[in-house]
Amino acid sequence: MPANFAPSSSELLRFSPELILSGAGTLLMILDPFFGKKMPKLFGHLSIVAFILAIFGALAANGDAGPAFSNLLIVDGFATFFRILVLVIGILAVLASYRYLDRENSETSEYHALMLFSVAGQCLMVASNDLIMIFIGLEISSIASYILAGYLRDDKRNNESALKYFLLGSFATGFFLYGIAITYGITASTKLNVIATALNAPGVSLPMIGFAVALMLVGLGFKISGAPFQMWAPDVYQGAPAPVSAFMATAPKAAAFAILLRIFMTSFQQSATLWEPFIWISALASMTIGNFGALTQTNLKRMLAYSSIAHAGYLLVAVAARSEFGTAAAMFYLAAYALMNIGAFGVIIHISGKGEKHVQISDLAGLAQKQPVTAALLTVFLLSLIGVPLTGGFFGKFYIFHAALKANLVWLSVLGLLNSAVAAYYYLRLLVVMYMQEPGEVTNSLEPLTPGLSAALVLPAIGTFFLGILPGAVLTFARSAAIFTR
Amino acid sequence: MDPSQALEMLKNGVPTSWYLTLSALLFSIGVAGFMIRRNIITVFMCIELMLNAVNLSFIAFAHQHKQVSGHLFTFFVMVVAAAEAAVGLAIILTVFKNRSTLNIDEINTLKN
Amino acid sequence: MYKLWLIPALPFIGFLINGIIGRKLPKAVTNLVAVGSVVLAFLWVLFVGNQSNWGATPLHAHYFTWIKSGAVNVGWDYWVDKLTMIMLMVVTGIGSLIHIYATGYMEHEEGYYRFFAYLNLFMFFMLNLVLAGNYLILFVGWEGVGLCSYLLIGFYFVKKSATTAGNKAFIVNRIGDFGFSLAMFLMFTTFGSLNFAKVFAAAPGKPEGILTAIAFLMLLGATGKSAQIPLYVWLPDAMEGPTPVSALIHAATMVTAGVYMCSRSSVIFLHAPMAMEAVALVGLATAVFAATIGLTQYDIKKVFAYSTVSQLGYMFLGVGVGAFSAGVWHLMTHAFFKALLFLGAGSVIHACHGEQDMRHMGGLRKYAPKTMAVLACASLAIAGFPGTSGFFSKDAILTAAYGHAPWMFWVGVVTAGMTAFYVWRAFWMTFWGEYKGHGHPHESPWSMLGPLVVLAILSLFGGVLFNVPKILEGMFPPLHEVEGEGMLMGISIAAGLLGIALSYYMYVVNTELPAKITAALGGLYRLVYDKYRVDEAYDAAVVTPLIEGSKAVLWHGVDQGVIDGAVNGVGYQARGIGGILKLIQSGNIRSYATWIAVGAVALLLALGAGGGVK
Amino acid sequence: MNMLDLVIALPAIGFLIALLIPRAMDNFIRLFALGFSLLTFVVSLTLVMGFQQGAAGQQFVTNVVWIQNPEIHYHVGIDGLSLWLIILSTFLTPIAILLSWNAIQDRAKEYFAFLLLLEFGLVGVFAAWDLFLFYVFWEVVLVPMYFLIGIWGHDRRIYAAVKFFLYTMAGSVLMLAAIIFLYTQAGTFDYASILDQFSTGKIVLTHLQETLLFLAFFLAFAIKVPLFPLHTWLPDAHVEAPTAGSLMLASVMLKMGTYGLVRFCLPMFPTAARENAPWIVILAIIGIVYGALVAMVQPNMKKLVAYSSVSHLGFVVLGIFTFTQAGLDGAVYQMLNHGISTGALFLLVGFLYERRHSLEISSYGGVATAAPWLSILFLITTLASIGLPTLNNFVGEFLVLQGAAQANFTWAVFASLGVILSACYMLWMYQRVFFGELSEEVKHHMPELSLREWACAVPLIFMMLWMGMYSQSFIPIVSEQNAKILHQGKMSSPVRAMAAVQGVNNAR
Repeated sequence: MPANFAPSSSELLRFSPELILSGAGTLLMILDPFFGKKMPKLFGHLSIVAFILAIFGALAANGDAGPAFSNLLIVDGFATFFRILVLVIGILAVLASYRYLDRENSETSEYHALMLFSVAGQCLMVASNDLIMIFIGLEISSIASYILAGYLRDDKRNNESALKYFLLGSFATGFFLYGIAITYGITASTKLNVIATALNAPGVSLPMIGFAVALMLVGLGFKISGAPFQMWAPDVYQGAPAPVSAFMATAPKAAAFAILLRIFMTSFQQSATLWEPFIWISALASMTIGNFGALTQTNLKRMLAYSSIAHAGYLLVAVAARSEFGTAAAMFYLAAYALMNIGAFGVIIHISGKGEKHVQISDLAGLAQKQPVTAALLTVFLLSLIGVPLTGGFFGKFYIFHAALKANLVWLSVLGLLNSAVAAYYYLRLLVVMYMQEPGEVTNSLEPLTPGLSAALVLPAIGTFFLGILPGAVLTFARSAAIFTR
Repeated sequence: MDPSQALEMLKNGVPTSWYLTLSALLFSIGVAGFMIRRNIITVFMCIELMLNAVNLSFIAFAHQHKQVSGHLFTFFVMVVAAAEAAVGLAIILTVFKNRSTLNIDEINTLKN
Repeated sequence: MYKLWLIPALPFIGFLINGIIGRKLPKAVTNLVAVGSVVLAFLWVLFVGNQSNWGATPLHAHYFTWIKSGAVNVGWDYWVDKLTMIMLMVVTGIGSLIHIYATGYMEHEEGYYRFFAYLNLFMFFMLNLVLAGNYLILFVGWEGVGLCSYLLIGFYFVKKSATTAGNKAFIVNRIGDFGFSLAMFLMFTTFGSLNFAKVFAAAPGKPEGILTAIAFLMLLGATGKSAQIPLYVWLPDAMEGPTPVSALIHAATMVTAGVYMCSRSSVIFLHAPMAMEAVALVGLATAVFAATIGLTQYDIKKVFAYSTVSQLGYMFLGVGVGAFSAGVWHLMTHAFFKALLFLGAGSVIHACHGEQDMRHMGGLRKYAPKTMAVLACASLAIAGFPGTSGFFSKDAILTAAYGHAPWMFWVGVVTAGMTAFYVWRAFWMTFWGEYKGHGHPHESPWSMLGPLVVLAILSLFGGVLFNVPKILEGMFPPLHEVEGEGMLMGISIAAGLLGIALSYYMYVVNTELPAKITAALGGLYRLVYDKYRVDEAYDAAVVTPLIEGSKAVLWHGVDQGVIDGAVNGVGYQARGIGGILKLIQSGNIRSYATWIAVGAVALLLALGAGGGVK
Repeated sequence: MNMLDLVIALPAIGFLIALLIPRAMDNFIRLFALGFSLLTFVVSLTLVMGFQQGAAGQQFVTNVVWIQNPEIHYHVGIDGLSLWLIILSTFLTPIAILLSWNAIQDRAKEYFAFLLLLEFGLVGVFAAWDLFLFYVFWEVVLVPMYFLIGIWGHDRRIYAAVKFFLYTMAGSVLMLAAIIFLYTQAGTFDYASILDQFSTGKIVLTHLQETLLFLAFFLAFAIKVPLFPLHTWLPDAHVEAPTAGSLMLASVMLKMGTYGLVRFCLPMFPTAARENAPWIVILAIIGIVYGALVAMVQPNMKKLVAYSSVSHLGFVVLGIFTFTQAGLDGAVYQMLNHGISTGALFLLVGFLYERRHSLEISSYGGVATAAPWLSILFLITTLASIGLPTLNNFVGEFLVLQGAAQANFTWAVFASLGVILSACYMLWMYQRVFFGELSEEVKHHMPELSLREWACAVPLIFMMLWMGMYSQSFIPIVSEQNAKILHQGKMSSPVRAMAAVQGVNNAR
């Protein structure tokens, strides 16, 4: 054993994104005393560089795919896909944050460092092959985001959001951890592939497996904000700073789905009859609660929070399909969802103004007349969220329901698609307000888009169209990455 | 308890299931405490109780499997719990600073 | 070969010229185009007739495929035989006369060019109707004349009563067309074709039930166009149109289309005896019914309108009892004398400066003697005075009716008496006594009187000149000989004379008598005077329920209430669910934790137990 | 790249260029949109020129892979069914643009761009030969129409726009489910291949599956048609939409539904189609009568025309589900007829609205005195709409009713009632708007037609006469295609006696 103690170079390479990110995060904190006041934007630039480097790292690691650190980590297509996804989300979140932090006169170094740490945790999660590693990654990601949720210390909404997120998040983590413990108890291992084989062995206590699965589902269900563990999401997203909400609604969720898929498609694949009905019910409940809850909202962020619950429901449909194709569909959908959601939040950042005073739907009134391009971009995201063809959201839904129908989940598909028709209603409301009402106070005094925010809107829009018109490349990659489910 | 059984137990050590039951009880107390206590600090302590209950399970299982990894996990969990405590208390502090209350029921402005 | 298309094309060209640039043309040119095109068409008909032995050997012409889909293959076909020839002569001949008359009558009207454009368009469609070689082309003309009738009734479109009458005419006719089109559908499914030749050739072999159904549906169509019970109600209102229109369309030509169609389809009707009986009954009932109304009216055009309905009933009686050629004969003679009556009435109205109420006329023989003379000819003809045109055709019908069922003859005779009475009643009221109107009545110009004289000659001698049953011999099966024809003739002559005499007594000799009779009859008189309140009954039974029902039940009830209510209700419910979710989303951390815990316990129980039973 | 691709691409290119034109140059945008749509129309005419009658299968085919996984093709082509509908779209778009010339001043750029996008979607829907591609175009059409109603509509435009969108969406998601399900069975979205697999028995559906799939497609199409009782979005959408929106909506978009029925429901699910035909036909007939009755009591001109569309489209659905050659041909022809005549009605109502700024019938009267030519054009259109022979609608209605009579005479009887009622509501409206005394306020707002308005109306009137007098220019290729559909579905032998006659004729 001692001979292997020093990590090999390929192990380091496979671990490079996390190293780069945590290194960069530390660097930012060191640089803070020197540049914190003078060059607040520097930290954003640096973190973007770090993210880009990490993307290269992740790609390089993928070129040398394989396990690392005695199988604690595994770099495969699946891990790479999600690493790149969360890293891209990181970049977009940073781009969307410049203007926000500037407006709030907030410190930037800690913010970006936390962002980097959080993404590092997510990268670790998605590449883990061990429940304990997953737990650690999850906590790195979560703890950083607890702070981010309450980043503006003097803002009451931020406080409350952070407190709720923190308390409920830790509560749920407790369940998840208990589930890990029981799994360990049954199988004497926390390695995902070992667990899978051990569970197949005769004499395993079935109720115990049930308990383990149930407890893990509680924890993961919370992280993905799937029903009935979705209740925190609207409050937290509403209260957190808008760029953080954008981030939280996408990156941790993507990572959580990644580990949900990985755990349940490898370790608990054999016990699918146990958990599949729950996923089915949770999917339907999430879609329904999310969509119907969003119908009556007047706060933009809160509405998007409900919508994110609904989207978690669609994703759970893909999980319920329990197939390679379903996994690929979920991956594709997460990518499309991340783009459109960040884009939509980006517009909220743009209009909200100092102290986030303007986050009501009515504040969008007449946006199309004052800033037609901004309105057009938001239209693209909303159409994608509705699932109109030629946008990524459409193909995402299409792949998911395709996978579901392939798995004979006919009723779930029909109900899900009907749900998406309900969803159209509240997204359309935004279009109505933007295009069909006269400009109000907010839109009349709106400042022009800043470069960073423009990039945070235009890039997702391009991505949304790319996924909507030429989804083949991404889906092919996702499918090749999903072969681990075989 | 039958004296002979007690003797047997002393010889083999307390059965794992007892530890597990205790762990489950502790965990449940933690969960229940979270639901019924109103002071945020207490609620946070309940979370710690839940984590430590899980630690007990880990150790019991490690003992059962005769493995060292289970023990190691508890250290990870403790580190995580410590980090959580640091962050959590900071958050609780800012809440108290802004609202001058630690009653969890009063932190409910974000709703519906 | 004979360029049959030229016959309708000529008036159509007239329509195009007057319709498109008529507003900018001087009146003389408009006249020339309008009258010229119809006269040319008449001349062309004569030419074709002369060349083709007057339709003794039928002519066919196929111009182009109009509608083709699968087995449905309808061409734009024309077909000319003896029957068509008679119709062509009547339509173009009388049409020409009325066009000439109208140039005088309409001289001072606004929209002069528009009037003639419509009139020419009418000629086009009417000629299509009679030239048609299949039922669908006939239907084109059938609907087209309906359109022109609508336009011309509503010619004074500023007047609400005129446009309403136009609408009524079109819509009531549509009800008839409903029957006609169904007849065509059934015909096509039965025969696989709508061509006259094919249908008539195949008809004898088909089941009587289907033929009867077809015949009944055609009868429905005919009652609409030819103003028979129950769809006659539009014709009296149609008198809102200018008088030449009443003469041409609502007396001489269009309204006889139903009779033409039934005669044309004689093969089908002959194989559907029940339908024949129905035709006779409808005709007879209409004849009596309309005649009784005619007895009481004071508006001179209304009198003649009901008279038209009644006379059309006669024609249907003829057709119904199998005397097709007698029906067609009466169609022709009726065209002569009824056109004359209307045009004469127009001349009278013209003389009285637009007055139509006979109670405000009287004594016109001093002011308009020429008009009186020609009207006397027409009145004699319609009363069946021996030797006049009406005498021959009416007698032919009544004789055939006697052969079919004697009671029909007697009813017909009574009707003939009434007819004579009310026509002469109008005559006396208009021309005898003292002038009771306003202004100074005057005689009409020669452009109006000329055609009247021609029509008067035709009314008197048309029956002798054109012996239709003789001409059409061989087209329809012969009727049974009836015994005592002479006596029957005598009875009908006597009825006519009696009617004339009675009217003379009541309206010239003893002018107090009508008022006494009216008073004696009381309610019955009012009922008849109010046209049996059929319009009111239709309104109450059909029109009002339909409109009010559509508004209250269908639109507000079903559409806005049930369907949109359900749709909006779904939306409302959805928001309601959203509201419940809001309640659950209380913002309280402990309640959220409780939900998580409840979810966890449920999952543990379900999966733990589920694991147990695996 | 053939002419059809060009016809699809041109509006899309026009849309993108229009977006780039600065908003201040709105007169140029108008000219640009008009020019581009006219160009598209001219190019689309080459499709008619190059269309080979009697050739098997579709023509002007382009089939390239669009997306690898799952394999989705850009597969377009036309046959006798789609050719005229594409021409109808390209024919009406320039008219729609021209008629909005002055009416739209606010945000003209977006407006004309959306019209071009709409044209793109419409042409695409009728040309798509890949189920997925069809669905994409189907949804693409929704977006511009939603904005056209919502931004440039009248008072209750938002309600109408959202209702329109949600109604259609609710139907189309079920269709999407059905399309995906078919894909899981057939492994392809290619329509030709799916049909082939059906006919060779490679796809075998259970009875329940076939029925459910049929219903999923049917519902999406029936909402679009709209078939009673799913029609209530239509009056709202029509009343609130700007004139060009109503025109495109009534003339072309509703045809997407009926086109879908003929194109997809009948060939793919012949058994289910036949089994469900009785109640569908009953709904269609109810729609005919009901639409007419409700139209009769409308105080608003556009609403009246909207309900008349419900009635007219009932004829189309009736024709389709008679499964007879005449019925189907008539139905397709009636789609075109309705496009022309109802389009013209909306156009002319739009002219009135531009003059008087009211859609209420009661605020008019005596227009015939003030604007005789406008009244005459309106009269011709009215007559076309009520099915006067020699004008276009008659031919379609006649064939549909003939088909219905062949299938079941009772259907023809009840459906024919619609012919009576159509005369009632149209003439009644015509009387109240155009006849009567000319009031002062109408007089001052009622100039005669302008040159631009003539240019909009004359092509439509011309088409009414042409299609009414010489349907042979249009029907044969439709007929040929329908014969194939009936044959494919093995439905060409209704139980009635006519079958024999028809079969013999078809064989000839």
